[in-house]
Amino acid sequence: MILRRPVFWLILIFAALMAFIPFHANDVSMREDLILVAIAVILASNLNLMIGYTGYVNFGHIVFYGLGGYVGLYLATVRNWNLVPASLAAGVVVSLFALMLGMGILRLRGAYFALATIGVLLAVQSFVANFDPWGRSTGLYVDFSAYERLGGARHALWMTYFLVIGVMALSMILSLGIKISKFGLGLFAIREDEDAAVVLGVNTTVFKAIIYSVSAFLPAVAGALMFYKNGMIDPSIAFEFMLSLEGIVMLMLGGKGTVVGAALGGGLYEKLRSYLLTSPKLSNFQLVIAGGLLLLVVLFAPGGLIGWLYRLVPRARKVIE
Amino acid sequence: MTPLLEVSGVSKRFGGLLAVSDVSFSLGEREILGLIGPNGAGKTTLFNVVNGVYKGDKGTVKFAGEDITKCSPNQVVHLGLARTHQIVKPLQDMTVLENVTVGACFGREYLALKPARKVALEVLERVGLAKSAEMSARSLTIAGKKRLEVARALAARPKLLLLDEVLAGLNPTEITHMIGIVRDIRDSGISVFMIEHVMQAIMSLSDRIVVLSFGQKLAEGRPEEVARDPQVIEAYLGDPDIAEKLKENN
Amino acid sequence: MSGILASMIDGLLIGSVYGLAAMGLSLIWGVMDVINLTHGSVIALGMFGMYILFAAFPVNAYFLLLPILVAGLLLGLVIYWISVHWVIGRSQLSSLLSTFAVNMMIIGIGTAIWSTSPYNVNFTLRGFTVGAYTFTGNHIAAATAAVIIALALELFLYRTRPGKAIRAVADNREAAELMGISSTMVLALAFAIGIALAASSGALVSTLFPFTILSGAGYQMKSFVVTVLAGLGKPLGALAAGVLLGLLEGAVTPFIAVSWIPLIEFGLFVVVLVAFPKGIFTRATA
Amino acid sequence: MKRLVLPIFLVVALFVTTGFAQNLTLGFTASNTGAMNVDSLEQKRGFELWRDQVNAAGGIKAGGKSYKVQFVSYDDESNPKRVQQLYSRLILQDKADFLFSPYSSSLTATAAIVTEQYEKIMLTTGAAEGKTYTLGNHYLFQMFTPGAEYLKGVLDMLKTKDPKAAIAFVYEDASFSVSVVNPAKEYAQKLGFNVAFSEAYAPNTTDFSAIIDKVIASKSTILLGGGHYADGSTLAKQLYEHKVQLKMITLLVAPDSDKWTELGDAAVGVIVPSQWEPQSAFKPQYGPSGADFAKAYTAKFNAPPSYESAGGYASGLILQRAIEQAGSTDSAKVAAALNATDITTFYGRSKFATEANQHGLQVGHAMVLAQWQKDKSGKLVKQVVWPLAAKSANLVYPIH
Repeated sequence: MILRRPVFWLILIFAALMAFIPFHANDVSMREDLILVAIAVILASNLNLMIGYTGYVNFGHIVFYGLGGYVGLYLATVRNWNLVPASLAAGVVVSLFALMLGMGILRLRGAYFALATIGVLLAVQSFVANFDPWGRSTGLYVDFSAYERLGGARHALWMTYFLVIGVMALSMILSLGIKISKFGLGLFAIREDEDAAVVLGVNTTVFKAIIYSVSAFLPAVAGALMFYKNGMIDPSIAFEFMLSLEGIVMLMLGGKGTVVGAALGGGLYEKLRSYLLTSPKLSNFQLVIAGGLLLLVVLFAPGGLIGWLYRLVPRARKVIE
Repeated sequence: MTPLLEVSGVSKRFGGLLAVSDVSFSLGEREILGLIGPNGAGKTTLFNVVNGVYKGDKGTVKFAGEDITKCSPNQVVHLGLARTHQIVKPLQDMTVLENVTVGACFGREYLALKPARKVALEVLERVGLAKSAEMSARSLTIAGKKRLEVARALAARPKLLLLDEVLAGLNPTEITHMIGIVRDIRDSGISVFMIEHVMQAIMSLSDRIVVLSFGQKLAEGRPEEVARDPQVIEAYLGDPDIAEKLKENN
Repeated sequence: MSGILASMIDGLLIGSVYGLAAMGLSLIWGVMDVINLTHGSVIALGMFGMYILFAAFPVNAYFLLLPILVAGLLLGLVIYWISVHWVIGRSQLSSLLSTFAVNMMIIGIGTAIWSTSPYNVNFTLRGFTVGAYTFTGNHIAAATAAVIIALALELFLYRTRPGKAIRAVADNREAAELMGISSTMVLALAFAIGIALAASSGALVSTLFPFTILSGAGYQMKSFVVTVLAGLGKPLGALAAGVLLGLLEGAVTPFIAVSWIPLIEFGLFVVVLVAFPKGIFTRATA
Repeated sequence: MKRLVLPIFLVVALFVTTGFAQNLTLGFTASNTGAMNVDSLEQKRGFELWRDQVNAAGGIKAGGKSYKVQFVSYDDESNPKRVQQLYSRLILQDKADFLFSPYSSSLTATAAIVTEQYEKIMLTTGAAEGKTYTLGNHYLFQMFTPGAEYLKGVLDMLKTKDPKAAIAFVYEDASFSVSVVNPAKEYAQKLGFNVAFSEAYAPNTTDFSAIIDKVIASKSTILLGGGHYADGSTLAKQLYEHKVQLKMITLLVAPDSDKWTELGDAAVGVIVPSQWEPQSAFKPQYGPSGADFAKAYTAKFNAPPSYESAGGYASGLILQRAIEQAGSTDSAKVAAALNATDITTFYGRSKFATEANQHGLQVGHAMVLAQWQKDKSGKLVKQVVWPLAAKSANLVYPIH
């Protein structure tokens, strides 16, 4: 049972604190920092379902986030839907898209799959940039009046923040739930040896398609919320290849395949980046520092922070999942 | 009574090479059927066609009365046909227990996680790996990995087990142990279809033996009949060692 | 002269430069099973290499390819040692990430030095004009240079001992080691050559278009497309696939808006990947 | 001891004066890195020159106090996601009193959402697109003439030279250029021109051969379009190399930069719709003259000002005047002063729309057209050719 896992409660406490502290202090600046941290955690956690659990490197994971943003913003601004149903609809639509896409490209393995995901990302970006209902490369804008419906801009932003924190908590709980489930066991088998998994009875085709689709859902919801908060979306920010790659960096940093590692990596990386970007001396070198850090992790600590913790304190494996 | 496994007229071609050519045989309940033949005879390919890793070009495979010719390997497992690999495929970074739990979870009974773990522990006990349950599969010895292969397949609660050279690479003590395990499996009511190069073992274990050479079925019958078959002995001439052993068995 | 023909000739010329860029990626991928994500930033370094050299020695820019090739080899050895050497034999993800990390560092350092402003190599060869259409001398020279380098590589791989060693290692690393070929040396050499090819293609591009430190990314993507079309480890195949891609772009553009090209190109890329995972030019074997 | 008196006096004086002068914090982000790097830098220099001059003159004097201007600025990487985070930070952490916009329409649109939420005034410069002002904001004030106006002058001018010309629109597929070209296409058709070809290209395009082949095939003689510096300069260079027989080339933004001369012969004859040119001799009611501004700018940065620089400086100037008029730094009072602003500076006239459906849109400023021409010594110079009243040279038409 998931309720018996200490990590489950840790996630809830962590999310509650993240929601409560900036609200209590009415610290909007902290909120803006934390919402980016939450987004990073969402992206890294869901990416972990593919890379960490199933062993499929998805370079184009951001495509779900961006498409979710587009579907959500389109429904919320052009079709005048409320934010919550629009975001959920974005999640559903994008998951279905992923399911169909997955049937095709999940026949590929290893690096070929990774490359195909880059192709998908660029093809989708190009399509959206030519798609009239979504404003081509100019994108979609949120009318200020949309905030009025949610009780004014300030209120709307707090609401989006809580929703994003909610999605973050769900992402981590989803990761945990899958990890301790039979479904998760099947995914791990695929990660370790796909051929062996089939022979052991795992329906790998279905499992892969499902997890690909599942890993699309929450990022799409988060994308809808985040771009609504941003007030606009265009193809270059929705489908940022760099962000897709940074998701992988976050995962490696924290430790792929672990619930806490993905979250930790996402949070830390975003914090580091924010710090470097606003530090006058280091801002020119933020890429160098982030790259160097990644290189060190890949070369010397492939298990990431959590892997390092496991080696240091083997018993941690039981608690920190 | 209908046989458990019925292979009729199966062929498999890779490019210009006919790996398996028009092979037919059947296997009954509680039977141990051996499959022997020189290297490259197409034994593993035949296994792969039987459990659906490859689709045969011709012929049919029936299992427990159902036509499984077009089934994928995972469907075949659900029907009760499990197998091991000649080159072991442990799920390296998972524990031994998890490896076997995978087998139980997605096997014939498609168990939930908790009962699957129970079955896995039982099976580990049976193959003598209980002590290593929490070790990672990577850290097992080759003998341990062979046993893990068997345990995973067993955990699927199969009606028929395909064993692909489970004795290869083991020392005499380990061989004896493994032979015990195979007997035990048969005694528990599971049929076994096994490929083996260790002649003494397969001769003593099998109820019947099928011999493949260049993809074709050369002979089929009780071990002593097969061993006497001049065609079989000739097929093994390229391998005088085994030919010698065959004769010894007579 | 019809627009389509002109457009296809333009495509052919630029396609051979795509091909040269892809050869580097394909060689490294084929020989050592490493997908080199520093490819794009090395192409950009090649551009800036040409810029710096041309500023110092304003001779015919195409003579400067030679020092860039040499510098590329050295750079390749450095990158190999930093990012690849330690992860040979580990999962593909490791080398993917380690080269990506180095890519970030190169881009970061490059941005600190050159910012992301566009730079130009101000060197123009006279082109030739047919009717209303003019084909620039630079395009023709760059395409010629790309073909010459590709042929030189082919000769190297098939006619010299180190070249044969590279092919042997690509075929079967263990067997090659048994035959006394030091695979580390060979891998380092192959990687260095791959990097030198990428740098030289960047240098060629710099004579055609303005560039920034970020410009390599687009050519990296094209290299992926070309490599997948060509199959791995086949330098001349990559050149042919590059030309094919250029021709395709040239043939399609008169009929649709240019902004649709990436969709067609990357859509095609994904479809080809799924349908022919081993490349179109390689016959599928079971 | 005597030697110490002067330093001590100076330190004390410094303390005393700074005690009287309060600080006014102005926040903005600039694209120190990223795609907009070139364009953004010139705008930032305009801000900086204004700040230095204001502070040298003792700061902004309002309501009996004087305020020293200090900047807080970050690198936004030309990335809208960063822009929002950084503007929140500017407002909440750095307690910026007023804000300037980032460079480019799309970044400004994102920043505007944050500044509007906190009721902070933001002067937008380097952001010509008009759509942002129809979204219902109260604290946004645009310094640039809106995008729809950019190419009108060119078409009017062309009408006098070649009323039946075939025009090709080739433009960057981005907020700003789309907001410029769409109305321009309509206007061209209204004037009776033949729009023979129209196509947008991706923002990061470097190879224009495909589009150029299509322009040739369309038999157009006029090319209008472009986007920002990187793509515009490349397009011009390749048009030249492909020897396309065009009678007129007008590109957005890019040709205004001093760096344009690096294109050599390819630069000749290209026209740019400009918010301001050093030759524009407006009679300032407030602030320095155009010549003084240009001189100070060139002295400080060793390069002549572009219209982005002028826009940056003018933003400061207009804000400064509004604060002085309001006699306070209170947002609501300064906003009221800005609403009432209708003044001519070296940069020309500035007036903001006050209607709710387009609040803050620039309605006072007019654009000029500048063309790169060779002077007698063969040196490339940028001449104002339109409107005729402000011209510093005659239009060269056709180019070849």
